Amino acid sequence: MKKLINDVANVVKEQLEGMALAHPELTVRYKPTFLCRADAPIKGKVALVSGGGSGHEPMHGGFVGQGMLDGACPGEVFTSPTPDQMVACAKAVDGGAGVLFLVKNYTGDVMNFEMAAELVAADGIKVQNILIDDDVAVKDSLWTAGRRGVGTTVLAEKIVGAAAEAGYDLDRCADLCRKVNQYGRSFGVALTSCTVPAAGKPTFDLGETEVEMGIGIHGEPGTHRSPIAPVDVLARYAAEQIIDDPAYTRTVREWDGAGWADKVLTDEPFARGDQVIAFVNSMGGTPVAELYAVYRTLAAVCEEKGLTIVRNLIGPYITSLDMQGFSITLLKVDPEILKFWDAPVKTPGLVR
Amino acid sequence: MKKLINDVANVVKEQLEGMALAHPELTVRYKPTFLCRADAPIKGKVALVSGGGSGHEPMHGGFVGQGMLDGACPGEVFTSPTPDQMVACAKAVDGGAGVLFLVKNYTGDVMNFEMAAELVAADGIKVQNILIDDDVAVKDSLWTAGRRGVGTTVLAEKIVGAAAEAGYDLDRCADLCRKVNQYGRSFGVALTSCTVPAAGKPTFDLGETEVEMGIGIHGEPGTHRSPIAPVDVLARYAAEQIIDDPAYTRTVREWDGAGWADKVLTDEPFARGDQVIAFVNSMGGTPVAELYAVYRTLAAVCEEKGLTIVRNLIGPYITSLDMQGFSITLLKVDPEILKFWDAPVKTPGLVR
Amino acid sequence: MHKSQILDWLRRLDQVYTEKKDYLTDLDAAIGDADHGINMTRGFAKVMEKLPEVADKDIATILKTVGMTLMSSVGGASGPLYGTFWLKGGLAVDGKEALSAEDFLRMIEAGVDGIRQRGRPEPGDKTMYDLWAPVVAALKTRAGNGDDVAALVAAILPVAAKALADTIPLQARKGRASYLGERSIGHQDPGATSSYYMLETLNEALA
Amino acid sequence: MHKSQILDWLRRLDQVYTEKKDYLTDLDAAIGDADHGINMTRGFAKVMEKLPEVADKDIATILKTVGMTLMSSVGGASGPLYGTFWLKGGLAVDGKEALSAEDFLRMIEAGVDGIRQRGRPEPGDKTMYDLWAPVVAALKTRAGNGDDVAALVAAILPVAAKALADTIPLQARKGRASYLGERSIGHQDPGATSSYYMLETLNEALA
Ligand SMILES: Nc1ncnc2c1ncn2[C@@H]1O[C@H](COP(=O)(O)OP(=O)(O)O)[C@@H](O)[C@H]1O
Ligand SMILES: Nc1ncnc2c1ncn2[C@@H]1O[C@H](COP(=O)(O)OP(=O)(O)O)[C@@H](O)[C@H]1O
Ligand SMILES: [Mg+2]
Ligand SMILES: [Mg+2]
Ligand SMILES: [Mg+2]
Ligand SMILES: [Mg+2]
Repeated sequence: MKKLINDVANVVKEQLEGMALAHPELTVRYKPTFLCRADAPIKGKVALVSGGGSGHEPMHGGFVGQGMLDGACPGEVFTSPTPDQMVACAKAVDGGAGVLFLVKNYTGDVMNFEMAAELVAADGIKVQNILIDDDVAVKDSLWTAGRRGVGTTVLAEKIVGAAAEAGYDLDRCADLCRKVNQYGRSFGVALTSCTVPAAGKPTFDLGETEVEMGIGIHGEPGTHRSPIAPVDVLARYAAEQIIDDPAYTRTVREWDGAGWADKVLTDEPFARGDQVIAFVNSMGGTPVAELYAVYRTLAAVCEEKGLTIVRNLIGPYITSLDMQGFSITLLKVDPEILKFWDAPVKTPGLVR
Repeated sequence: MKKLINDVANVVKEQLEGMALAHPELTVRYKPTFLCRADAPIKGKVALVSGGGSGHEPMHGGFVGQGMLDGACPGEVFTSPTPDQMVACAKAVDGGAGVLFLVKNYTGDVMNFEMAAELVAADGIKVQNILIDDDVAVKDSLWTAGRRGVGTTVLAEKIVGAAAEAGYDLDRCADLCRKVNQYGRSFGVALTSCTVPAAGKPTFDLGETEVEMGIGIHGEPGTHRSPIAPVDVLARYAAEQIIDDPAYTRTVREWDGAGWADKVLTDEPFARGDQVIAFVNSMGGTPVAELYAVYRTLAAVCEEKGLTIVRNLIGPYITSLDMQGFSITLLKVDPEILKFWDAPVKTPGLVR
Repeated sequence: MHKSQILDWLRRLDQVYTEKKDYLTDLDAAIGDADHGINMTRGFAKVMEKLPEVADKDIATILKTVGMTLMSSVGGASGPLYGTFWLKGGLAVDGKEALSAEDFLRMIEAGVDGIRQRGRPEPGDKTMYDLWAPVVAALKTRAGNGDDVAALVAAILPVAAKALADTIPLQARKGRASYLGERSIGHQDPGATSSYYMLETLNEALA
Repeated sequence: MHKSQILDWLRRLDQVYTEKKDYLTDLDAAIGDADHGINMTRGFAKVMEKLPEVADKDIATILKTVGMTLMSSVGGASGPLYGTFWLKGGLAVDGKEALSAEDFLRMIEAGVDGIRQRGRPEPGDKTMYDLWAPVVAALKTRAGNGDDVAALVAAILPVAAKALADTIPLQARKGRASYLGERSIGHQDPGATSSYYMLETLNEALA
């Protein structure tokens, strides 16, 4: 394993120290660990908080700033953070209008954020949790823990962050976030495994001529392996998995102010005529030039399928350490989503 | 070799097609190949044009846009573009105030841009060429083709681009660009080789426990190999190579309006009390999180040496295909440089 | 069951997780993300740090401290699940300095109920709940018999061992392992295994 | 030297570069960036495409077209150097349909002068100039002898061969190879090699 690290035990902490040094507009706290806007709390504004295992940078810490997240809770590499981090972060950023937890659908993240929501609510802070579960590689919500939260997370943080900045209250932020999640779908392809620092060796072995299809963001195996193919083939496969994905129904648990309420949500499939944001993401080790080849194919497939790409985002935004590969996210937009997508944002990882 | 490409013969072209699709604010032309702002030429504004081999994305094409480059000429991977590209690009972007060629100091780039300057001047367009030669790994300008142009290129494109936007005339743009080059120094470290698509295999073999110190941006061997070491050691070495670098004198050739004039330039070393922009760059395959560990060490070394980091840039901006590794650039600033660094910029690769 | 036995139990548990760290991690590597042993040892190392501060408090305080500590140091799925287990268990025996068989049953039932509420496992989902559900059922059956806690635990240990083995043929439907679909069949669940150690070490502490 | 021989020369040169593509690239891999063979074949493939358009024009136009084509298709260091060589060579023999020995000398001298102006090589820098400088000197010495171009070229070919071999022990001070410092010693310069093929194929075309 070759990485720009010192002791594997301190990887996350030292990277956060670097962030704190580089970005005085952020505050980084340890014990418990979280990041927040240095100008938090912002009175009267809904505070948006996310978090999850580290190793996906710039997500989430790099998205803290004006027009996006108020705070982020980084766990160890690929390990969910703990409720005490989330509670401390929520308290630091709540400006009286409540806190929205934006949670990727992994069992660990979900349960830790649920505990945090209960504790934050018990402290008299308004709180809401919204799940992101957009990975179409997972077909089934009855036999699995449901779709994983992947690329749509980045788009949701941007869009809901802008809405909060524009004065949306907690309920409207939650509704918008839920809608963005329901409008977004993703699919990922790995060319190489990542290497978790603590493990010191690649998570899985992938032959020189193989790719792993339908991956998540933790180096977990995907749905299947394929022989390496031209980017046209790989990008088309990913795009079609997303665009041809049928309606998806599952039950989510949301905090309703007093307790947990189950909601049955159905994501409708894409339809001809839809306008979309196209997000082509690097898994970390793939350089941006190659992403443009993916985008080229994606644009052609969208055109065939009658989808109009109205905005795009291309680069490494939700990564899996040093993994080579890409993911595609398509997000259907309406005027509300588009307005907030276009709003200004100033964070280390995304600026507009 | 695993890459998101189709036929190796079309790599650059297809990536450019992707860029054209993704960024309607850019115009991409083929035969000869160049990119320019869709709103070019801008009447009365000095036009900034750069170019070089492909494989360093987002540089240069990704830096075309408001407040940075007016045009860029991409060559084949790691191969200088040709004068006809530069001439066509210069003609497309000249708004009457002349064209500044920003050229990285590689023999091929230098000579091709020199020919282009002669041809552009012969067409009655005012033209200037300024070299970037900032790589302190090259010690000697008498026994070599001189220092290579690396990280300072990105900073110069940003700063001079802002000055041109602000109305600087061609001479002032050229003077500012020369100053930025003389104030900037860089050093690079590779953890892995890159793989040139046409070659299909890594350019050099680096053992599992070795790193290559003092690399350029074309996968060329560096000054020496070291055993892999903690990031503190690697980043400190790079930082000290830069900060302790003595005065550097060489002769450059600049177009003086009628012909070529030799200029002897001496870059003064950094001094205690200097204010600097610190740029930590990924070579392409190193994820941004690891760069923050580099920055952490760099900040400590700068503090020891009495340099104050007033701004920073952290990410993959001047890459070497999929190479893992980093480079550090320090640029001494004065109020003029800082003002233009802080100015707005809207390009695919850099936004502020 | 005296407070000193609870403290002994926790120390033994810390030791066992340290000894079985690689084993638990290997089980998790097969169907999860290869961190369960790391998670459990990190959590119990913290518990051992905190224990001196509360060792002279009542049992409920000790158990709740274990829960809070696990919750804030383990992360992942097992952190909130075990955190809730010890926290709810502690809340069920408020103010006690010793536990009767009935207290013990109430504590375990409350803890397992916490796991159920938090993780929403169904029987057969291949989780730690597949260990605890039969154990609670067996405890309930025997609790009225007049056994003390030691006898009770010794009696249900074989039930737990069987339940643990029974996770092997299951297909996971919760947690990370669920994404493997049929490939999760044939592996013993890591969380059920770390839960089994809780009963095994308790049996030793009470012996 | 007739125009048809010039066209023959260029065709042979295209063939040789294709045959020697890997060899030139290997030479460049040792001390450069492994593309010299690729660059030269790309350039001459374009020259072959363009040639029919100008084949019936005068020699100067043909030579200038070769120069312009190389300049816009080769890139790298050798593109502008060879581009200039053919361009300046063409300009030196404006309007000619055939070349005398004097014309030929003037053409080569002007071309090499172009290389010198463009690349600023010094003798001993380990570049293509280290091939051309002794060749020009030898040509000048013999040019007054009354030899025709064929005899002239045949006579200086051994000079070129020696100059080529003489690049091996040099340490590069220009171009990419210069960054290797002493490690550039012991390798034949790729650009000097592709230049040698120009004289070798010319000799064949005139034979
Ligand atoms: N929804 C759930 N309900 C109950 N137990 C669960 C659930 N999800 C996972 N588990 C348990 O958690 C264990 C994995 O714990 P651990 O590896 O520490 O966390 P993670 O899966 O987040 O890496 C599984 O073996 C299983 O027993
Ligand atoms: N300054 C220079 N003057 C003359 N010839 C040069 C100079 N720099 C390089 N060369 C020649 O160019 C050759 C390399 O050409 P090529 O590989 O095509 O270009 P690049 O070095 O840009 O990849 C060298 O072998 C050398 O003969
Ligand atoms: Mg885990
Ligand atoms: Mg080259
Ligand atoms: Mg696990
Ligand atoms: Mg070369």
